[in-house]
Amino acid sequence: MAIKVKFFASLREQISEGLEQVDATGIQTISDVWERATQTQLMPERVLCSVNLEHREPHEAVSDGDEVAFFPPVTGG
Amino acid sequence: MAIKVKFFASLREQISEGLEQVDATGIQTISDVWERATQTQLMPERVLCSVNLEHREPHEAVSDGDEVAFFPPVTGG
Amino acid sequence: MAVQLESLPFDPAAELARFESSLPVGSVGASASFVGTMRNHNEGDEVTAMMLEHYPGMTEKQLEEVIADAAQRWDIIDALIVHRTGNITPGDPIVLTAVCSAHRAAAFDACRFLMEALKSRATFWKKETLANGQQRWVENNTPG
Amino acid sequence: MAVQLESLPFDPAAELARFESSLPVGSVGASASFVGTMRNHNEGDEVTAMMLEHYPGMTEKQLEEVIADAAQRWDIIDALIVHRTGNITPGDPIVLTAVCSAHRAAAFDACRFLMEALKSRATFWKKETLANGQQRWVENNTPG
Repeated sequence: MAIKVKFFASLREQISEGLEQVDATGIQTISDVWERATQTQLMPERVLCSVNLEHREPHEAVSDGDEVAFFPPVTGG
Repeated sequence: MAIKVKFFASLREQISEGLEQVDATGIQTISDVWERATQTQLMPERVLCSVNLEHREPHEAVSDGDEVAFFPPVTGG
Repeated sequence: MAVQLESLPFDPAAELARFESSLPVGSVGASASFVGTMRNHNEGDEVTAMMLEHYPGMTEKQLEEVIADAAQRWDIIDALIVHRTGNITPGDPIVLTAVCSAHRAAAFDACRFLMEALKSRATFWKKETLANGQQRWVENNTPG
Repeated sequence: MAVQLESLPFDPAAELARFESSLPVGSVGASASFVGTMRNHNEGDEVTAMMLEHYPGMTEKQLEEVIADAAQRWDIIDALIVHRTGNITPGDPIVLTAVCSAHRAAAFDACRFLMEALKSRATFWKKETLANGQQRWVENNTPG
């Protein structure tokens, strides 16, 4: 009953205390995952997120076993 | 007192009797060069021409010592 | 259609030569390619090094989707994306995109599309080291 | 800024590698290149060979003008045009255009400009040999 959590780039450094996984109990959306993993911080607007390697919006649902990731705007290429 | 004349590609093959140089006497324009070099053929509309390696129009002037060239539309690249 | 992530420096000319040699002779009339290289300046500052982070698994998938999108929009014969990850120094190639097609418009258009799409969609993040030793995350991608 | 006419087959990857290695490290952020290759079909017919005629002296001058025009319109660091002449067989590279710049838009735009400009302006003429042995002059260039 867990959701895997990943942070990338500047977010990974800022949220140094972030959990690598959270208990899925009571979790409905990506925002819920953010709040539990970062322990109360409200998810900033500029943060992008994905569920199971697909881009998603913060209000979208997550399920037990999902991999949820949070990251800043991309700067590759 | 001569003008050098060159033909390229399909024109070179069609105008097999074309002169490599013409007497400049009485020659005023590129069209005049064409008529003298090809011996009476009227210059077809699709033929392009140059004077001293610069694109020119058939009515433009030529002078003694010029190099005049006639060729079909280009197809490189 | 191939995607390669490289954690060590790569040679774009060699990758291109390999890509082209794998294609059927006589059907390809046009090959367009682009190489993005690390500059020693960004936003007015001297940059001495860069770290390129990515999201293993997601990044490859996104690059494959970018190529699939290009193949849907244009009549192309083959396409390649090579992208660096890890520690990079000025002059190092960061990214190579290449497209082969029968005619040139498709190759030009699709090659440019690959670059614009991967810059906006693929999960890569750059952290620069400046000449004074300071490090900073690049916040915005350069416009196309 | 360089123009090369080649009467024998050339290796685009090697030419590109040489071009890029001559550039100052750190200032180039973008390199766009294009290779036009001889196909084995044209206008519905199988083509087995091609002869590329040019106007020695004028052609080189035109290609240099094309590069000068690109350098005027875009902020580019260097540019290269390599073009074959003489007898060509399917699969052989016909033309290579390459542009380096600090940012990618200039490289993409200028590289494509070089190709379109040389196709419409430079004095080259193609004569094809078809599979049945017939020869014909190519009458119209392919649209961009």
